[in-house]
Amino acid sequence: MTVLLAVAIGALYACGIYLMLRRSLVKLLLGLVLISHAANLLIFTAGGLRRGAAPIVRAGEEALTRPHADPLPQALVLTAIVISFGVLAFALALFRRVHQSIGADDVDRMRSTDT
Amino acid sequence: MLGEVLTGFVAAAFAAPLARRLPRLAGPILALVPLGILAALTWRYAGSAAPPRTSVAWLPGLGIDLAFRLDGLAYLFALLICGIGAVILVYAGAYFAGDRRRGRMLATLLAFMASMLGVVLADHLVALFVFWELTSVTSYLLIGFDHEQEKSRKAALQALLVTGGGGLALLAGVVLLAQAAGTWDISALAGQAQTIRASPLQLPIIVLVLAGCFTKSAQVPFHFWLPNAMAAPTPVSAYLHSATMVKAGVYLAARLNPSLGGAAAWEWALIGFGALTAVTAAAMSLRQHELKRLLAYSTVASLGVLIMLVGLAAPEGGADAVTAAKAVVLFLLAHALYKATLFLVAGSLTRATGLKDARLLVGLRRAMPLTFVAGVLAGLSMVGVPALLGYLGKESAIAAAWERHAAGPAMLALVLAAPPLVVVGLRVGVAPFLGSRRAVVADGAGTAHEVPTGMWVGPVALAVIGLVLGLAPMLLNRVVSETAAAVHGAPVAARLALWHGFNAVVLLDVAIVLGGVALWLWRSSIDRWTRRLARLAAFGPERGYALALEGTLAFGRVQTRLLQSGYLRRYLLVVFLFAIAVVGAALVAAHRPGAIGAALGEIVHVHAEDVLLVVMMVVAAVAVVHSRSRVAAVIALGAVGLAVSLVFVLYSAPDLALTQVLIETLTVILFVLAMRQLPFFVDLSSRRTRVRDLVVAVLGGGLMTTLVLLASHVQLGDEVASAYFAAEAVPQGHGRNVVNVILVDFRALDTLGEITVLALAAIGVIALVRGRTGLEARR
Amino acid sequence: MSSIILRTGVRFVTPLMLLLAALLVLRGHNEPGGGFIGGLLAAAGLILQTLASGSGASRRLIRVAPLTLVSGGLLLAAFSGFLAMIGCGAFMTAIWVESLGLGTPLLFDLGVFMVVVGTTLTVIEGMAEGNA
Amino acid sequence: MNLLAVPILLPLVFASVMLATRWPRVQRLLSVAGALGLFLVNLAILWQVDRVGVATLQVGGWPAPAGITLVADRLSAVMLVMTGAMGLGIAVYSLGEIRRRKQRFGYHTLLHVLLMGVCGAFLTGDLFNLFVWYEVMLIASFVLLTLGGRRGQLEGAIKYVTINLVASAFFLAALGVLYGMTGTLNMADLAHAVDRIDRPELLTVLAMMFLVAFGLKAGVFPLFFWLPASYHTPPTAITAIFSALLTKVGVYSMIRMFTLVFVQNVGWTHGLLLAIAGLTMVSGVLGAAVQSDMRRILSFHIVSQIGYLLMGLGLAGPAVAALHVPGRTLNDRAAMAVAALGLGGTVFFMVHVILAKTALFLVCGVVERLRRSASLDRVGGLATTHPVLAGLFLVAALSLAGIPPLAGFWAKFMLVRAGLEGAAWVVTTAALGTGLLTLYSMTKIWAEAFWKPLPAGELQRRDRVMTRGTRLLMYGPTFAIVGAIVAIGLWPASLEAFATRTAAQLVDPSEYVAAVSNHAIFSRSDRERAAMPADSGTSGEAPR
Repeated sequence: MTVLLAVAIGALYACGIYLMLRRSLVKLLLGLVLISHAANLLIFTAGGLRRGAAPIVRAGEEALTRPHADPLPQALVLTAIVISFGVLAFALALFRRVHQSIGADDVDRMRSTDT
Repeated sequence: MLGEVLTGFVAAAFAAPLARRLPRLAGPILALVPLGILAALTWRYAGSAAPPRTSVAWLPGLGIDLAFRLDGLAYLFALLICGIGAVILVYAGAYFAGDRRRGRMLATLLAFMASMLGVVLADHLVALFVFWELTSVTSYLLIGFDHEQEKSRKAALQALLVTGGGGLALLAGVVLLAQAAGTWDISALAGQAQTIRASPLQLPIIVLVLAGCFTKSAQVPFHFWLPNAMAAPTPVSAYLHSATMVKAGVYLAARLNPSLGGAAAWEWALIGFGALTAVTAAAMSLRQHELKRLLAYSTVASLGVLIMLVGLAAPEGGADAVTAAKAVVLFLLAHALYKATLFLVAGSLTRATGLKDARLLVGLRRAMPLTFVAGVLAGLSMVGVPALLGYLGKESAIAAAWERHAAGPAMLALVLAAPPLVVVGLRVGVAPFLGSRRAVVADGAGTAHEVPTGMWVGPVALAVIGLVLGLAPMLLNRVVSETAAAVHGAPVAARLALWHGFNAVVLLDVAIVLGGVALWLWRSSIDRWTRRLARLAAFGPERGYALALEGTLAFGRVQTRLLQSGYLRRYLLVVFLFAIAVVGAALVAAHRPGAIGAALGEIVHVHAEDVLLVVMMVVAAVAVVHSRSRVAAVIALGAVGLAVSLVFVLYSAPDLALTQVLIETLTVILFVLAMRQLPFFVDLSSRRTRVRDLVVAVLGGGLMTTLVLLASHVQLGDEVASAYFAAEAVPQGHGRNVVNVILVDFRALDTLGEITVLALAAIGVIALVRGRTGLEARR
Repeated sequence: MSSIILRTGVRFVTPLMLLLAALLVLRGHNEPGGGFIGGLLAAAGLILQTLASGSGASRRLIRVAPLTLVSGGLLLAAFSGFLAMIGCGAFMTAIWVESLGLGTPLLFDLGVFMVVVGTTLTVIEGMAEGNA
Repeated sequence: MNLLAVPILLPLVFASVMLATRWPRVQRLLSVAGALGLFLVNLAILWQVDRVGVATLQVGGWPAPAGITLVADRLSAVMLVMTGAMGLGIAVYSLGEIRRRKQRFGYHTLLHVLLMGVCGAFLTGDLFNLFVWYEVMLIASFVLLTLGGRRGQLEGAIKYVTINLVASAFFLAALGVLYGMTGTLNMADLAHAVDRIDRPELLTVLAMMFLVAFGLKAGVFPLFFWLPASYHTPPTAITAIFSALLTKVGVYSMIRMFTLVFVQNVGWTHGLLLAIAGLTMVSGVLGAAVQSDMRRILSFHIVSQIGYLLMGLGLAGPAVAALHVPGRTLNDRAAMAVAALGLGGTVFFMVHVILAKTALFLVCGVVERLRRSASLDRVGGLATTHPVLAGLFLVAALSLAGIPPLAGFWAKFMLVRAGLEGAAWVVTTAALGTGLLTLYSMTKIWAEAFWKPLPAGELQRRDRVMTRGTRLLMYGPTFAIVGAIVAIGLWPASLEAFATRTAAQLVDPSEYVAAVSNHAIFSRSDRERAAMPADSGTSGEAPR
């Protein structure tokens, strides 16, 4: 599965990068979401994959029985997912606001603040 | 001696309030400061046989002290700085009568004086550099004093950039010098001359140090800033450009002559640039008619002569070097005295008549008798009439060049440069006062009368000192021998006399004066002749300065337009390309044959549902890219998220899966809410752009895949942390869901930060939404 | 959107979801769940209510402004970490009352729950409001 | 008492209370009080760290590397103090500058959360926790940037947000792979773990990913686009605090990772750092030289100054690589001296540039307040009308240009000396040349805004009147910062000594690692005990 997931991660990155290079604000955001999916999967994969061994101690036991999935990457990914949700919500509000003030879904028209 | 230097800065702080309270007396009162400092220094100097030295630790960690040492060379310069400084302060006080900027002028002059004093007294390379830069900054403020004029601002900037650029070279130079010599103390450098010479850094040091000296002392090709700096008020020009700041370069060259002087590069750079400067500037002075510009070019020429003389005073040279060392001192002293006087006289003339053009000023001896006295004495001193100090200066310079080589470049340069300087002396110091008043063309001169006391007393005093020292040069014996010794790096005995007997030098001297007179008599035809040369100025170094500045700015503009284009996707493209380049290069370097193959070999252990999931994920991702309808794209995005959460389900992460599903739902809702009114996507980019972006995207994705594949096989295999979690979640965390225990206990700090992010996102959304409604309400 | 079917459906679904959310938070320390998941679920339920009955409906249901929920949750989470410092423990050291099976991490989780609910509601309501 | 959690907790509590408060007056009071408290606590931490040694706190009492470690070595501590000081200054200043309406929109809450994120980033010894603080900082800065919502702000924010999110994604991916390879996120633990990796070349790949992630945050060449595009758009107080802190966190993280973890292949990594440093200086200052708006000039200068900070880090490469091998002392005294000077110079420069930059932005804010514009075409004559302001500007500007005897000179002196002793001719030349161009663009502002008479078209527009209170609020912090610049310039010895001590701690991270290991289960015996579920919790070894 690692191999497959590695390919999937690469594909997600590629799609994300391609979308981010478009001129549309919406595509930019979609690209960002794809890239954050890719990053989450990357952490998950890099932490080691294991089937049917959720890191939940069985009732009455004192510790996880081996083998078990590494709980730490899961916690990290969970945190990362929630953070990117918060950031995404803000970004969406911002992008919509910009869209309303510019009237077009085109990043190329937002150049007034550079030199 | 720190006290003496600091006094000037402290006095500067009080200058402005003083000028407000006692406007008339501020100049004379503040003039007491340099005189007091001078008295204190003289007391120290006269009181000890060996040069007194004081040192205060400043930055002990880097070996930097505020060390000062008062030897002959330092004392001579201190004498000029304080003595002429006092005169200038009195003069400036009167010059700015009724001007509310008087306080600022006096304060800046005092700060400049103190900085200059610091330069010549410092016995630590860094301390010297600190004061050196301070002179640049204070002179920037002084040159740009009339800052409402664009000309002044430009001249100030030019001076600052040229001397500042040299200053940076000097900084590198002194650091390398200290590194090569193993000491920061200037007085200890001479003892390390051999070590320095053996160092591979010697040539860079010489180049860098001389870059500092030459820019500061306005040597060709850096000379142009000095004439332009004449935009400053007269007291400033008189002080900065005759006696002090421009001499700082000469001072430093002289100071380091014993330690760097043995090298041929040093010697020939000094002689060559000095000679070139002297001749060029002297020739250019012939073209000038404005009083201050005449003086400016002659100053540049004299600085050239001084630099050349330092070059002749090689530390291991013979008698000719000794003569040159003495000539440095005498010429320096004489030049400072007569040039400062002439500048002040020029300022008085302009103040009295409103005229700047030397051709229009005639017959003022009755109207301005005291200025006349000062002018004539100083002018004739510059011409080199015996019994004035200027004669001794010029005579000794000729002697030094003659002794070195009767037909050498130094001699040649002197012979060529001296006659035009005679002309300048006559035109500024003598000509305006002679002739009949009937010849006065302009009205201003008709009603001219003597300037106020404060403006004549100083010039007269300086001119008289020149006369006294010219008549009784033996007064200078001690200071000349000690100063020359410092320049030469070996003891020098000076026995000065009014008349050294009739010899070839005297003959040359006479010839030079006659040549000067001839130049003056035929000035109209020479003027016509040199006009043609003036066209060459278009190709001069000032043009180079302008080109360098404009070129840099043009390059900056192009670079900025290229980089900071405003197109976000270009920024992202550069970011991705840079990342791909550096990460890719490292990955290629890390590549081992077979590694990827081995990683790929694992593909046999794959479940069918895995394949299905991954295919779903990739197809959905491609659909997001490909879709023309926004809603479809968002739904496809949701499908990607769903596939991801299924991966979490399959691979033992129930919490993650739940979170992902919920978040994905909310994300889709958010997208739908945000994009309700938006139309379909349009293809905005050309085909070429899309292909290019596709290549970048595939490269980026491929890189990440490779990285994951390679990294998945490099594992230390002892996850201490995760083992700890597995073991301690129940006993100490009181929870069986290890992931949740990590989130709320083991690593609760992460979660704390995370909910802070959420809270701020909420605030941000509200601010954006409400802010808009507020805006619309106002409309 | 505010069809009768949806409104009636939501009347049953939302309380169910809130109940489930509460369960997930309470059991989250031992079974899958926890403040995040519970919070998201609760928020989803409340949003359904909003979609069905217009904005303000969920406000009436929970009776506090979402932003107050957010700042309250933050303070609660910070407070649960701060408790240990009173007893000279390190910041965020858990304190457990073993007999009840309660401890500051649960308080922390409750804070997380509040922030998540508050934020999600604020964001969604804000976006909906911006469209109106 | 262990204060390390306070710089995180205190702003959080103040922020949430301010969020819940309805009365603006109370918010303003709380904002200044909170910033003052933070500053004092951070000072106390610095005092303790410098006297006693590296301080650590295991959050929740869990041993490292399981729990999150907060560590303060001298570098962290000095960054904390600068954060506290600038936070306090800006909190006061913004009472005068920021419009009341924005203050109601949570401005003070956001400011404090920003400070919290920055403090957290400086304190944490855990890589993922660092990521979280980055996000906290980031979202706070997003909202601050868009507060008020003028079109320019929004356009700038699009670029700022997008590129920074890309940086976060890089960071996340890099730390994910690093965790996969080493099984730890604790930086001190990583310092050991990386030595045991059997394929160190892969670490260089990761180092490059971190370089991109942190480089984006720090605004280095060629990743700095978001900065000049957005920094000049929000109110000046916000730009000032951004310029003081945000990019510096990126630099701080680079220093941390490239002295502690990524020191296997310094020829590559630190060589690249040096090249980037030179290019960053030059391209930043060239950008600044051609601008004609005060705030744009200053924004480009932020980029340029980042180059100097990286220069010291790059120069220290050989020494940190040699000392990384445990138990070995460095024989190469020259490399050691270069590293001490370089990293010491970086620390000194950090303090200097934060002060100088903030002061310049604060002056710029006053100018904008007076003339409603920071464009050099529309201002002028301030030297005559506002000599005090002119003086404040001049000192800060000259310090930035490295003119002695101001703070900036000593910083530059140390770096240039390190460069020359390390025979890094190219980057040293770039550093010196950049100094000259910095001087040029500073005198440009000076000549245009202060010396030049007011443009004819602007004559009829009168200066806006500042009330006495506003003047006090805006000038007060500016005076204090400029005073610090002068004081450091005249008495540089103690800061230099501190910077050198800091450098020593960075070059040889054993003290840092040891301090964390005190509360850790790094060693094999501890690790085995941790793996055994039965008795490890009750043994006295772990700190709980």
